[in-house]
Amino acid sequence: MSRIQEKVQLIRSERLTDDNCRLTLASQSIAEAAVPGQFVMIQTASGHDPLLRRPFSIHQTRNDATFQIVFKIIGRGTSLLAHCREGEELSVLGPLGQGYRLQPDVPAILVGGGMGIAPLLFLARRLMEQQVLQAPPQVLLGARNADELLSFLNEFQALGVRVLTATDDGSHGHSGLVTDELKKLNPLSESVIYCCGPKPMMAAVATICRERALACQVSVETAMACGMGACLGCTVPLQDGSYGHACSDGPVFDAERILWTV
Amino acid sequence: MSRIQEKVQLIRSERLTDDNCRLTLASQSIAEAAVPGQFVMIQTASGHDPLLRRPFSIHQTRNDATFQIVFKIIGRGTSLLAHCREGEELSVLGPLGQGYRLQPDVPAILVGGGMGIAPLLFLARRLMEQQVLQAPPQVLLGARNADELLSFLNEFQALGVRVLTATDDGSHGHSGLVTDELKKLNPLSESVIYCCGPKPMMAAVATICRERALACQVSVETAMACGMGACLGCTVPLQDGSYGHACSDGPVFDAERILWTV
Amino acid sequence: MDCLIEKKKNPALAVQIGSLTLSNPVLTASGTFGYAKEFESFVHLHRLGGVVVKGISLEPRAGNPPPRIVETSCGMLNAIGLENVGVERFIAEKIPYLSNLNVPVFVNILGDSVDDYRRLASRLAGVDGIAALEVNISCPNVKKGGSAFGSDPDVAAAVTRAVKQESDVPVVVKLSPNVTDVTVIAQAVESAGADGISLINTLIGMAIDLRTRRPKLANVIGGLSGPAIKPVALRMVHQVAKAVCVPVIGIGGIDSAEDALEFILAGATAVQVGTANFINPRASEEIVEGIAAYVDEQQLGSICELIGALKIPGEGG
Amino acid sequence: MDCLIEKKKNPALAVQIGSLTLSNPVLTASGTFGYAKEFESFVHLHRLGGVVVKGISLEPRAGNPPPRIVETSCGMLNAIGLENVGVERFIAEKIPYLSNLNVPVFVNILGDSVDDYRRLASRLAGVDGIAALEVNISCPNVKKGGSAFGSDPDVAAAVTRAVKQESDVPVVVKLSPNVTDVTVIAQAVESAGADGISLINTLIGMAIDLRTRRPKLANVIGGLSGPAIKPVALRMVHQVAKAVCVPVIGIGGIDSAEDALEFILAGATAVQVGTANFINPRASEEIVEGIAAYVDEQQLGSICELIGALKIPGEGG
Ligand SMILES: Cc1cc2nc3c(=O)[nH]c(=O)nc-3n(C[C@H](O)[C@H](O)[C@H](O)COP(=O)(O)OP(=O)(O)OC[C@H]3O[C@@H](n4cnc5c(N)ncnc54)[C@H](O)[C@@H]3O)c2cc1C
Ligand SMILES: Cc1cc2nc3c(=O)[nH]c(=O)nc-3n(C[C@H](O)[C@H](O)[C@H](O)COP(=O)(O)OP(=O)(O)OC[C@H]3O[C@@H](n4cnc5c(N)ncnc54)[C@H](O)[C@@H]3O)c2cc1C
Ligand SMILES: Cc1cc2nc3c(=O)[nH]c(=O)nc-3n(C[C@H](O)[C@H](O)[C@H](O)COP(=O)(O)O)c2cc1C
Ligand SMILES: Cc1cc2nc3c(=O)[nH]c(=O)nc-3n(C[C@H](O)[C@H](O)[C@H](O)COP(=O)(O)O)c2cc1C
Ligand code: FES
Ligand code: FES
Repeated sequence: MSRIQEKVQLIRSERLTDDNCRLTLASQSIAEAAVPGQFVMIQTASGHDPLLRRPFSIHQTRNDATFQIVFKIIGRGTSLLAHCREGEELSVLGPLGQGYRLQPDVPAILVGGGMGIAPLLFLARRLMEQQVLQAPPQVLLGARNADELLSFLNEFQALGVRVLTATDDGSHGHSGLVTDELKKLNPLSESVIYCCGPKPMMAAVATICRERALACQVSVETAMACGMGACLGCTVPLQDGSYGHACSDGPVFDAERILWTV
Repeated sequence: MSRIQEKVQLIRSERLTDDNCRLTLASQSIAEAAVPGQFVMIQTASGHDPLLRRPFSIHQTRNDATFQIVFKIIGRGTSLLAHCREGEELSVLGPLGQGYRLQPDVPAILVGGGMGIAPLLFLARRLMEQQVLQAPPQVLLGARNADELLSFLNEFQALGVRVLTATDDGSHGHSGLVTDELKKLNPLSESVIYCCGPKPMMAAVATICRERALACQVSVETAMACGMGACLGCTVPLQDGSYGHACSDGPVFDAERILWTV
Repeated sequence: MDCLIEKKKNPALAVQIGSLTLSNPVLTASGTFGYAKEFESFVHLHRLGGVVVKGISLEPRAGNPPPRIVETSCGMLNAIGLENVGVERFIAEKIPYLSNLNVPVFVNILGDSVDDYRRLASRLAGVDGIAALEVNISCPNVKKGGSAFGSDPDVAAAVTRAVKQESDVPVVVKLSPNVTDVTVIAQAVESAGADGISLINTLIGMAIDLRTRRPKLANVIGGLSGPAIKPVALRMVHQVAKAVCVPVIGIGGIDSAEDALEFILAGATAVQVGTANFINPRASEEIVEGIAAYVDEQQLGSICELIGALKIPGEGG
Repeated sequence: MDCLIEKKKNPALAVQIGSLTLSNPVLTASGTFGYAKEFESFVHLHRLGGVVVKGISLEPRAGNPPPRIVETSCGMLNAIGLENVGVERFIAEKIPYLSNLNVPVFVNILGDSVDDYRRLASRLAGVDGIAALEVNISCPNVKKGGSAFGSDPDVAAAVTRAVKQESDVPVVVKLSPNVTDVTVIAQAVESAGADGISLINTLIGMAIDLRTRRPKLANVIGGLSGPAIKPVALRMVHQVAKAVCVPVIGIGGIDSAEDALEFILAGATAVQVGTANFINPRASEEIVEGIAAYVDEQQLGSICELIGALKIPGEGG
């Protein structure tokens, strides 16, 4: 596995909404090695507080040897990152984890919610690149409001994928849950559902897929200390009674392996 | 005592030399209340590391309701401060401590070394303002090299005080110690020596003054947690066997009260 | 902030330590708040639940030589060595100011022998303006006694009994965290009559200067305080609150209302703010305000509903 | 960095633990370095003084439910619950890789009874590729036993004796800091035949989520590690190194060569890097490099000149 720890330059810092940020980081090695669904761990402070790196999914990689992350400011680590200046260097560890297992020869449905939308762009692009014989992926995006969607919508549309949206406040697309949209679809039985979003959404998607016997891959979030299988902290309870580890067995798991407890 | 804890805007950040910085901070209340020799405590990080505020002498106050500090980057706290952006807000506590006891009616000699030069500018200005009947203060400044001196020299000279300099490398003024210059002077017996600088320098000045029975005030540095007399951490051993506290009894002490142990 | 003047005696915030009612659960920790006067320009002292003053001994103490403090990661070590003015000067010089503050004053006492504690309690009995005694059996800095009192349940109980016999105000015993099982000491002092238990005092630590190859503290070892120790403090408060019936006062790394509320959930009836006073001299009052806001927002009838209200999955509740 | 390839067996860095010579004093701490393989893309494993693997029990353990870790100020709590593959799979699956690394491998063992420890030692005796055993009598996470082994000198000694009887490699006993007097335990395991003592394991702590009013760890309590605990670790290493004659391995919050050198000055013969591996996976090797640079710069004939070389004013030296 080609994991890298690097000092990486922050090329661009954008505020997508009030509390959503996108960072563009320069690293040829990470940009080249990453696959959709993988993540990086970033050090947010020079001292010991916050102590641990923070995990972020790779939003997309770029030909110019950069990659991007998108995150919501929720605590100290993310707010420190949001205040980093362009030109500063950040310590990045990555790419980490098992990404989505791409199945380019069957229909794909991507279901993203909130921040979980971000890594699906990378996935959609790769699928479009590889999935020559199929119809373009169907992308379902859910968010609190139009604001949170609009930053990504153009980019998905530019890829040529079909996009359906849902917002909590009805300000864009369906007014309600993205899973409502999923239920309306009648996917072919060999379709794969790729999912990333809040746990309740993923659990709902998993249920829908189980009921319809559809393959489903989800990207889970847990607390993480190391991101590389060393601390055993990132436990994911599995159906078979054992524990998986989000950073090394995942973050992408087959939905049916997971013991959903919401 | 009018101590203030305020969020204060950083108006200007200057790099005077490679590792010397000057910050200009906006606070009417601190600028108005401060007297020479007093200090402020500044929080250098938003988290808990570094935990404690850092003490800095007031370099000078300005009519436009700002004050300045000058510091050397030596560790994490000072390097965080040096990287603060203009416009940012810093939490400042001050003015703190007992400053110099100004004696405007007797001749004054100011002896500064290294970073200890900075607060003497404030003192020289106040003395010039108050000391109408006397000759202007004699200022002796010592530093490692011309670079460290030049940032301040003009400002002292603009006040109209008489300045003598000494540098370790001979790049400005006398080549050697500032105490050599002090020894050459023949001050009137009622003169007051106001001193700020590294401990060995202050101890040497104290010895010279004791030998010549001259009054001498020194500004001491100790580790500090609170800066306001609460933690009892900033101990200064005194001649009478007791302990003084740098933040509340000082930082300015009569040199003869102090037990010098270098 | 001034709107809070009216709210300051919000009855929902009141808590009880023995016979003493505190208007709110926020005290300041001994040794971190001077004799309160140092903070008068920052804090409306009467709005605090109480003030615990610097530890007082029979005779004045000069304390340890410098350096006495050193910063560590998210914490600090101190080896003040219990510098204090002694009980006589305390009564003569500090009590008059303190007793005018309209805030409960806890006097923290320390001695080298059971008899020292007894004499201190007896000297302070009847002195006006003292709301409670806090018996420090845990200070790690004084070589004589200090640490031993706090780690031997029998001696801890003996000190408690001696102080209780003499004292006319509630007696809180302050425990050391540097023990194998803090509940044993807690139960011993409870049985001996303590009206409350405060914890934790500092963890014993050390720092070394690589350049000089010497300890950073003249005293070699010192007491670790600050956010670094909060997880240990929270655990011990939780353990002790389950093990005793008297009120527990939680201490250790508290610097926000959230921190304080976590200690209350863990079982503390009140809390003390220590090292945080050094970084933000308004910390104690801001924590009172934060707790008041939380109680409002959560529509609690009384902060007491939160005491020990931690839900432990599998333990019901 | 590559220039260091030649220097890697710099004899000035070698230290001795019982009959075992380490090429330098830097080990990785159990539970923070996986089974070493996880770090192969970051660290030249053969350049480390040694690798201590995750604690191994007789049977595989699934460990605790999530959440298992939570960040605290300058530290973290973990309640992994000693998840491990069990001794048989360890021997079958992990030893082949480890024994090819050309680095001393310390196997950390843990059990619920003295007999568990004995059987583990006996099973591991004769297995190729094991340089030493580290006996974990200090893990706070398992309700059965765990903590008690480390806080009772007699039981600690019994475990040590049992392991020593069976083992054909040096035995290091790892102590818990959650005791009143760590030197008592240290002396007990020394008398029982330990070839070395490592400390500290984690401090017991707790964290609470105010929003849910629940403990942040499913296990309620967990072990505190990281820079926050360094002052406590340094103090205990100093105390133990003065109290015993066997080598001491210092652990706790080490994340730089300076930290490591401070522990060596305090009396440690070697050190272990723990939590720091999570933040900087190259930490252990960088610390080796930093110590090498220091030894060079200070022109020391051997790192051993530094062991316990702390100068305490008034104690001469
Ligand atoms: C594999 C992986 C990929 C991720 N990718 C992204 C991403 O692309 N974009 C994004 O915005 N976020 C992502 N996250 C979540 C992100 O790591 C957290 O939001 C971040 O760590 C919060 O750090 P903080 O210091 O700002 O908050 P903290 O101060 O650490 O926490 C603030 C609050 O949020 C909670 N919290 C902390 N971490 C998490 C978490 N991982 N999940 C849920 N709640 C948490 C805390 O309990 C606390 O209540 C990902 C997490 C994982 C594990
Ligand atoms: C009353 C007072 C006024 C001061 N005024 C000024 C000033 O005007 N300009 C200025 O540059 N500095 C001044 N100082 C010193 C300044 O506070 C320290 O340089 C600063 O705290 C260092 O912080 P840091 O985080 O960068 O270094 P740290 O990382 O804390 O320390 C780095 C190294 O410096 C040593 N150190 C830390 N603090 C001090 C100290 N106070 N004195 C000596 N060594 C120390 C540490 O032991 C360590 O070895 C003053 C100190 C006091 C007490
Ligand atoms: C500088 C300093 C001095 C202290 N002096 C005393 C004291 O005299 N008596 C006492 O019982 N505790 C004393 N303590 C301990 C505190 O009261 C408190 O128990 C400890 O610092 C933990 O709380 P904190 O983390 O909030 O600071 C002192 C602590 C500090 C930092
Ligand atoms: C996630 C994690 C798992 C650990 N697992 C073990 C273990 O299995 N056996 C053991 O003896 N110590 C274990 N420890 C303790 C460490 O080896 C070490 O003693 C402790 O973390 C202090 O060092 P540090 O501050 O450098 O991390 C673990 C620590 C952490 C953080
Ligand atoms: S985060 Fe450490 S093992 Fe997964
Ligand atoms: S710095 Fe706290 S008393 Fe002086």
